[in-house]
Amino acid sequence: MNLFPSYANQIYWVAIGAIGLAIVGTPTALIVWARTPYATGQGDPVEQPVKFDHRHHVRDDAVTCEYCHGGAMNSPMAGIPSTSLCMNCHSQVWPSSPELEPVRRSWFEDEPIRWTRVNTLPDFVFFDHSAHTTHGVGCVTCHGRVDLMGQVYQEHPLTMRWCLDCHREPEKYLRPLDKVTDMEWTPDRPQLELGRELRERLGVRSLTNCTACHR
Amino acid sequence: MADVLIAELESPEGAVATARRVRELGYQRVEAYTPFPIADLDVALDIPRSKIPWLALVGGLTGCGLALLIQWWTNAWDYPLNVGGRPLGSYPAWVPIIFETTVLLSSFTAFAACLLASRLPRLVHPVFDLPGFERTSIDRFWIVIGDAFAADEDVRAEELATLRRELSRLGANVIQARLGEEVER
Amino acid sequence: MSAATSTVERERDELRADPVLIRPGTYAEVTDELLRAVLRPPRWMRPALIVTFLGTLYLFAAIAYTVTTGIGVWGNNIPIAWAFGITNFVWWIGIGHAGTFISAFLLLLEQKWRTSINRFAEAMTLFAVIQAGLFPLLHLGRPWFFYWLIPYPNTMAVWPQFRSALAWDVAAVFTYFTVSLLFWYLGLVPDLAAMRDRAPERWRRRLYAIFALGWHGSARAWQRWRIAYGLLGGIATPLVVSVHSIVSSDFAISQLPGWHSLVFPPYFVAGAIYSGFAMVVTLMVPARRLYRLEHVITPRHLDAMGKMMLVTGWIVTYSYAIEIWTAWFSGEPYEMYTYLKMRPAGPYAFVFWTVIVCNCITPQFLWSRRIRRSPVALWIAALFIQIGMWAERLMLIVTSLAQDFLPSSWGLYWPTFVDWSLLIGTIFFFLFLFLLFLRFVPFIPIAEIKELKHDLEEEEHAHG
Amino acid sequence: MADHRPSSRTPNVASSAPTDAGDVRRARSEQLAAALGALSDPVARRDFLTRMGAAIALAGLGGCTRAPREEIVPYVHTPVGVTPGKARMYATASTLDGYATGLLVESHVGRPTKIEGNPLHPASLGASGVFEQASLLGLYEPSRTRGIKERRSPTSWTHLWHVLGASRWTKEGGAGLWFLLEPTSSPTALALLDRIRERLPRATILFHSPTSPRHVWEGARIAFGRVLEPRYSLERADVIVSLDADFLGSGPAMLRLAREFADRRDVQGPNDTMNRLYVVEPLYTITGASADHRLRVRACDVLAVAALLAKELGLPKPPGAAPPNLTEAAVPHEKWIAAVARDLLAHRGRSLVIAGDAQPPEVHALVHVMNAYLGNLGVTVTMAPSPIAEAGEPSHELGRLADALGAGEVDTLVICGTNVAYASPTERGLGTLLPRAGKSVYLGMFEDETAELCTFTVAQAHPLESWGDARAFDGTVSIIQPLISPLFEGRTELDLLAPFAGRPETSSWDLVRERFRSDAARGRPAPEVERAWREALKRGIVEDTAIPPVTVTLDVPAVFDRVLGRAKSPPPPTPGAFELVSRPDPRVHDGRYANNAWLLELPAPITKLTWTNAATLSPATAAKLGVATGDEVELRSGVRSVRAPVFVVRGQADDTVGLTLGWGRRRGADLARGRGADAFALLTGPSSQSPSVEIRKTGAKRDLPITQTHHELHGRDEDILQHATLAELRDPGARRHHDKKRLALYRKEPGPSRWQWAMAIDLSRCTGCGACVVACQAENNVPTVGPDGVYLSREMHWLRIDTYAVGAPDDPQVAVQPMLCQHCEMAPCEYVCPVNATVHSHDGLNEMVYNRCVGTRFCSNNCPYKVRRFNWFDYHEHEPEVRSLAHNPDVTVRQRGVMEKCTFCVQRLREFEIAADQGRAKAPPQTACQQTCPTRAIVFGDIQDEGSLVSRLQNGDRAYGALANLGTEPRVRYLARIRNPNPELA
Repeated sequence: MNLFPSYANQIYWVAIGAIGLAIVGTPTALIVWARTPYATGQGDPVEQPVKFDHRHHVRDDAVTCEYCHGGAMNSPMAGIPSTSLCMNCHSQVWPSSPELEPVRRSWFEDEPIRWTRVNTLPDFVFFDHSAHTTHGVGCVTCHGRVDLMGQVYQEHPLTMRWCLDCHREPEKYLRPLDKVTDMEWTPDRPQLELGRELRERLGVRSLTNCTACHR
Repeated sequence: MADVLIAELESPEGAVATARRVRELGYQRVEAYTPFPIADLDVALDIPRSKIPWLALVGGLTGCGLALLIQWWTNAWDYPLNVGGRPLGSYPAWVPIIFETTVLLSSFTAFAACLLASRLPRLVHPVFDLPGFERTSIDRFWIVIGDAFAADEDVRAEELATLRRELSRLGANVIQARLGEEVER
Repeated sequence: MSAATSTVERERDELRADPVLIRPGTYAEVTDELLRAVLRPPRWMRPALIVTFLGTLYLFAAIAYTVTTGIGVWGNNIPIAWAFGITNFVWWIGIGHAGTFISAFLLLLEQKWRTSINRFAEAMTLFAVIQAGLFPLLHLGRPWFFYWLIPYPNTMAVWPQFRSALAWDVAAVFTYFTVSLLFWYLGLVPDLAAMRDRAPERWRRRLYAIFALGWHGSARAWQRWRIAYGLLGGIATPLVVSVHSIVSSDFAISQLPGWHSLVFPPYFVAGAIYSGFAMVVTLMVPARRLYRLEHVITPRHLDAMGKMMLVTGWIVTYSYAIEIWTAWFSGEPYEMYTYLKMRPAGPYAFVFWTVIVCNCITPQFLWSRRIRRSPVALWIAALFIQIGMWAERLMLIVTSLAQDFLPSSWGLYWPTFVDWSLLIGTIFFFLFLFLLFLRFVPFIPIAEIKELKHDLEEEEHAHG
Repeated sequence: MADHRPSSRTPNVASSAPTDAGDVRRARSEQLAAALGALSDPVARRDFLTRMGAAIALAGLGGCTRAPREEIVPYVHTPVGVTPGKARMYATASTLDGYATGLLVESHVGRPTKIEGNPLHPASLGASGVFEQASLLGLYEPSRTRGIKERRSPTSWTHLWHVLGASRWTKEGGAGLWFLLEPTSSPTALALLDRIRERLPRATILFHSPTSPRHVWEGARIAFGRVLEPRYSLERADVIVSLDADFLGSGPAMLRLAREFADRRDVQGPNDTMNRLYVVEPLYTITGASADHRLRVRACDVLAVAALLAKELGLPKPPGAAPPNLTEAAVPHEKWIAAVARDLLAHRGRSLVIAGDAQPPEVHALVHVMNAYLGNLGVTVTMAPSPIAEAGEPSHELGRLADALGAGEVDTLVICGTNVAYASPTERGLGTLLPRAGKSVYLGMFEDETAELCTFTVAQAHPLESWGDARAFDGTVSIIQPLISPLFEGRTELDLLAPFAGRPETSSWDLVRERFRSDAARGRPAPEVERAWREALKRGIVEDTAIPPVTVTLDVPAVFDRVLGRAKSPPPPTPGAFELVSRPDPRVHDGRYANNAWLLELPAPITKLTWTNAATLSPATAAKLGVATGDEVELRSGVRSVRAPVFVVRGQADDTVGLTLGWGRRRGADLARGRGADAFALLTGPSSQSPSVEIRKTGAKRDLPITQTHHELHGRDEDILQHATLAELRDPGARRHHDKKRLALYRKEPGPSRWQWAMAIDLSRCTGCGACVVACQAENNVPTVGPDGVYLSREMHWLRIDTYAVGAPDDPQVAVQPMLCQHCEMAPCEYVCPVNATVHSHDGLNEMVYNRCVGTRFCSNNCPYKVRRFNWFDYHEHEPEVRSLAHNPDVTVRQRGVMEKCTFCVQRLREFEIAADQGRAKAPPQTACQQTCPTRAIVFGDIQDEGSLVSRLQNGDRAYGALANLGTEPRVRYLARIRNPNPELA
């Protein structure tokens, strides 16, 4: 006497298959998920207290990166401009624009503007901007086309695997030192050829040892 | 649907003798169902030796290669790190995992092959519908003859009678039954 | 008369005088008797399950406390960074060795007495390995990252480091558990089919049908089963040896005096089998009595187990002796300090002497046939050996770490309440799983017993 | 991945919220209030999130958590010179008992994070001690008192002055107004005090510190007729005799003396010479541990030893026969003393006898005579006026205040910085007398024993929050400049004194500048003075302000008179009594640092005891009393008694019990409250005699948090701590081959790198002071674990000082060895890590990757040096936010469950590398331990550069690798400890 109807076999196989799939599939799904832009926080424009538009400042007004983020060239931190720096221009330009109200309030009330960090690294990662910018790594290489972003978002995954991609073969991304802040630069000859030459000339080391970043 | 003739016996010796006799009588589609394994039935029924050992060997070799490859690729190639001044290719240190993976995959292959070759796992099987089949896992020994019913009516009747006689002589309780679609090889 | 015949004859005579199966009935009777434990569980089963379940809950409470607060709740420190956790791990996994050893190794040697106890021992293996597996996880500082020991393509592009014996452990324990499970389950399938066919209620038949995988016992299926089972047994035998060898590497690959020793793999394997047999006896003696299975698990079984314990006990004793001798012979001052001073006369000398008494003195009583055949005496000896083997692991781990190279870093370890809770909790969890097994699964292999009965009768006929 | 937890960088102002923190002159109380406000948040929000995170990760969902959004808070106005992300160094100074030590303080966007010595400062020479290193943590101590309080409830500065202004002394020329200050050398404070004396001539100004060198001053007065302080030039001394002087471990010039001493211990080859040190002392100090010969005698017998030494030296006999009991106690040691005398005589003009601060003035006077006789005066020792105001004057005695309080003559008492209710002999009774003052104002950092008894408590600013000035031991003036606005609304001593001097509106900054101008301006134009001011701030010292030594005339008869006078009236021996020797504690001094966790957890140099003091006894005395280490005893002196745990110290004098000052605090030191025993309770008033105490076993036991319990080397000297005598070093036959050729399975392959970092530690130089331990803790965010943690052997120090006893079991020599990660090239820890969390870098570092560590602890088990530390709990979990401001933002704050260890200060190395790559590297990098080491025992550098000091040392004759026979190939190598024993005493 069969204990089950004849279609039970199919259900049984499906169930066994499902268990097998779950065992294999769950970790696979998680591995894949960790690489999705959602998990890494890519491409998600971040709301800021001031509607600051990089497109306008960089493209229309041709303000260079270092004007506001001066630390990028000589310090571990690129830095966020102080209110006084904003007011250098905006005490004359658009002095009464409602968009700039938070800046003026900060200026007059001596209260800092609280921006939201876009490109976040974990606290155990020590990234030195100047070490990169003085060795031919362009702003755009990590930050993307900020000059085309209305609201800034994280362009790259910023995972260790992504960092290692360049740390293992820096020549794939190097550019001449005078083009570091250039958002639109493209190599005029094969990148690898240029990169190798720059690597030699700038003494760029391929650092993949742990304490290069984790201290 | 097919008619089968079942010889039900109470001892393994009887089952072996019966099986041998049925095969002597020229029946091809003969299967035995027993509560425990009886090695002599393999001979009596001319069951070829299973290829599971070979499959397990292949599984084991796969595990061996895979473990070696993974360890070499991850530790010596993809992210070479100076670990305690040891060589990147620390092959002796990889032996344990190579061995374990070999064992794991060969065991798994053997287990899976054992089930799949018998068309298991399953819930429903036509033989379960045969009357009294549930006792074959307890204390009854069945010899099931699938080609006892020849297409020709006359031949069939004659042969059946001979067969029944033979089976009875061997001490079998003979049952005639209908087996569902899915027939054991 | 040739020598071969005489051996066979002697064996047969011996079997007759000292049977592995006493007065078996018909196949149906054997089946029903062995199924009775499952179909009509004894009355003590429910309270026993409740008690052990509560103990299991207690274990999980201790685990939750450890994981949320940090393993600082254990007594571990620097220098003694491993203590109870790893001791328990090695102890449990050692216990887990007897099952597969009995099933696989004795299967290969065609030892008839193995049949009655192999299922039992295998289940014990599985549950012991589960307990063992808890500890490597728990003892991690950050157990939530346990999966970093597994090679998977992560976003960090970092891999495990395979020179470490801990990475080997992952493979060894996982493989051992999986293979033991497959081996146990494959053996169980025909009996589950018997359950399916014999259970009175339909729901129960259906339930067992699901787990019996549609087993129908055709001659071809039996052949594959036999081959696969034998194959798994053949594979599992070196596996047993490898697993505890690898576990011993957790210590042997280090350079710590007291750990850094080439004798560790065989010594650990022998110790594992020793404690495993002791655990089988510990569980078997009461079960045999409670389920009235004296005719299936006969004095001959007890006798064989006792002999195994005596042999492995001697191997272990020899290992202790050779370790100490090697330390002395090497002239290596650190080794000599650990073996000749620290262990027998240091702050943990009581552990060392517990080990000597339990592991070296106790088995000597098993020279006596009367003691080997007395369930109570054997049971007590087994308990002593269990304690001794646990203490041995504690001795190896803690006394070696407590005083190593620099006297400035020497320290002492004392277990905390949580340490004890985890040890006791796993014993409850183990018993709980074991009782579940007794409750729901035929714990004596029915098909194999019937096969054994047949073999025995056949032999009887042939020579009778 | 799922590892986002607060670290050094999130909660603080450095990177994420650098508002106006950079501008040190701006008030920043709102911001701090926010930081402090978080302290009271009862919901352990972060804790909860961490645990939730753990639970989620445990469920295998580690990859599913996204990084939380963080804030970036930029400045409104960027202060000049501040670059976020870059540290700046400022020169300042700290004081102890009035003497200054010059410091350089590292600041990250306005937040002091690390203290170093100032190489230009005479008392520092670039080094710093444990107190200087740990004072950083004191700045961020959350239990500091805040603002101004009247009887514990907040009040205002205005109210305080309103109350004070209504006092009757305002009209009576200061009658009834008493000041009790810490001894000070501050020119500005002195100017203010002069002004106060002018305005209020009847006010009384007293100074108090229990550890002032009063006997030194008095001894000089006896010998020379005036108060002077000796200044030693150890670099010129071939033979040094210390009579109970712990000159390497305490005193205002200790860092300098340690350097000078060590420079003469440094023998690289057989032809080098070294000095020889004899130490006579009751307790075991680090000076005793550095001695070539050490004589243990009771403190009260040191006078006898000195007298006998004088006699053996052949000093002209004093008039009249010496009473036999003068040298009686030293007679058993006559042979030893005679040998010392001969050695001294053989080194006339190149030797030195030093008397300890605690020894009676007569010993000091006698020592002056001996030094003069040996021709050392003016060569190895010079005499100079003390930089301390009114040194040796009666204003440094408390008696008058006690009397006046008793008589009810004190209307207003102003106490500045000295916790007199605790830190004075209880017999003085100030603890009960203070409330008799009409009103009292206490300027202090904590709500301590004194604050409890005073009407007003004014929060005192930490030196890093203060403007001020101070003189070093040699008189050199340093300007104390603040690095941060007062975190707790603290005020300086100058702030409190200024209104009394009629300058209520003048800030301490103005006062210091004013004083500087008036001093430096003599005949110089204003811009030049301004330049000098800038220079003084920049360099940390004011040039040419040292007080020159004076020529002295010795009054030998007066000395002999006093010595004989003392001998004539010996204290009546009490049967069954023991001599109590109470010295400032090497960790909490007189109790003022009792709230500093780094110091509390710093193992005491010889005993390795943490978080408490103990009654130390010699083995023979302990046996006589039937006690052992851990037994509790009651020490009784007259009616007062304290209970303390016993600690048996081999090498201590018999019949002496040691109990350091500063423990048993009752209020104001939450961390140390009730820990240890208060030695002040047993001290007797002004007497220079050690009090005698009775000892009784109570039967109770105490668990002592000790970091090292075994001090024997078990014959492992060759492997662990190599030591030899100078003679052995010079004898080529006896010289051992330290490194035998070893068989190795693997070939060393140092990675390609511009640098290969390595360290050499000279055991001949190391004194075991422990400054490196605290420096490491400060630099690397090393947590403290508390007494229970230490008791469980869970201390976190990356660098520890191992102490071994060598020689006679009852009177051993102590040898010390700094032990840290040896950065083995064949590191045993690395190959056992299953997750690659500890690996080797191309430049030779044993890297520890916290964020990869899962915490198997196998590495620690396989580390033969046991230098790895494990985060058994989340040690930063309950850390107050203000405390976390002390974190070094360049170092990860470790999560629970991960291993950590010495990194060779990799953050400094990487910073240097980046700078070198950009062509702007300055000096080669230094590790924190190296930088602070007073004796330069630790040398770090590039071993690939054959000319570097570390290369030369590592390849020298004395170099060896600890446990190198294990094949670990350590990158740290030790230089064998060399002693220079007197062959006559060998």
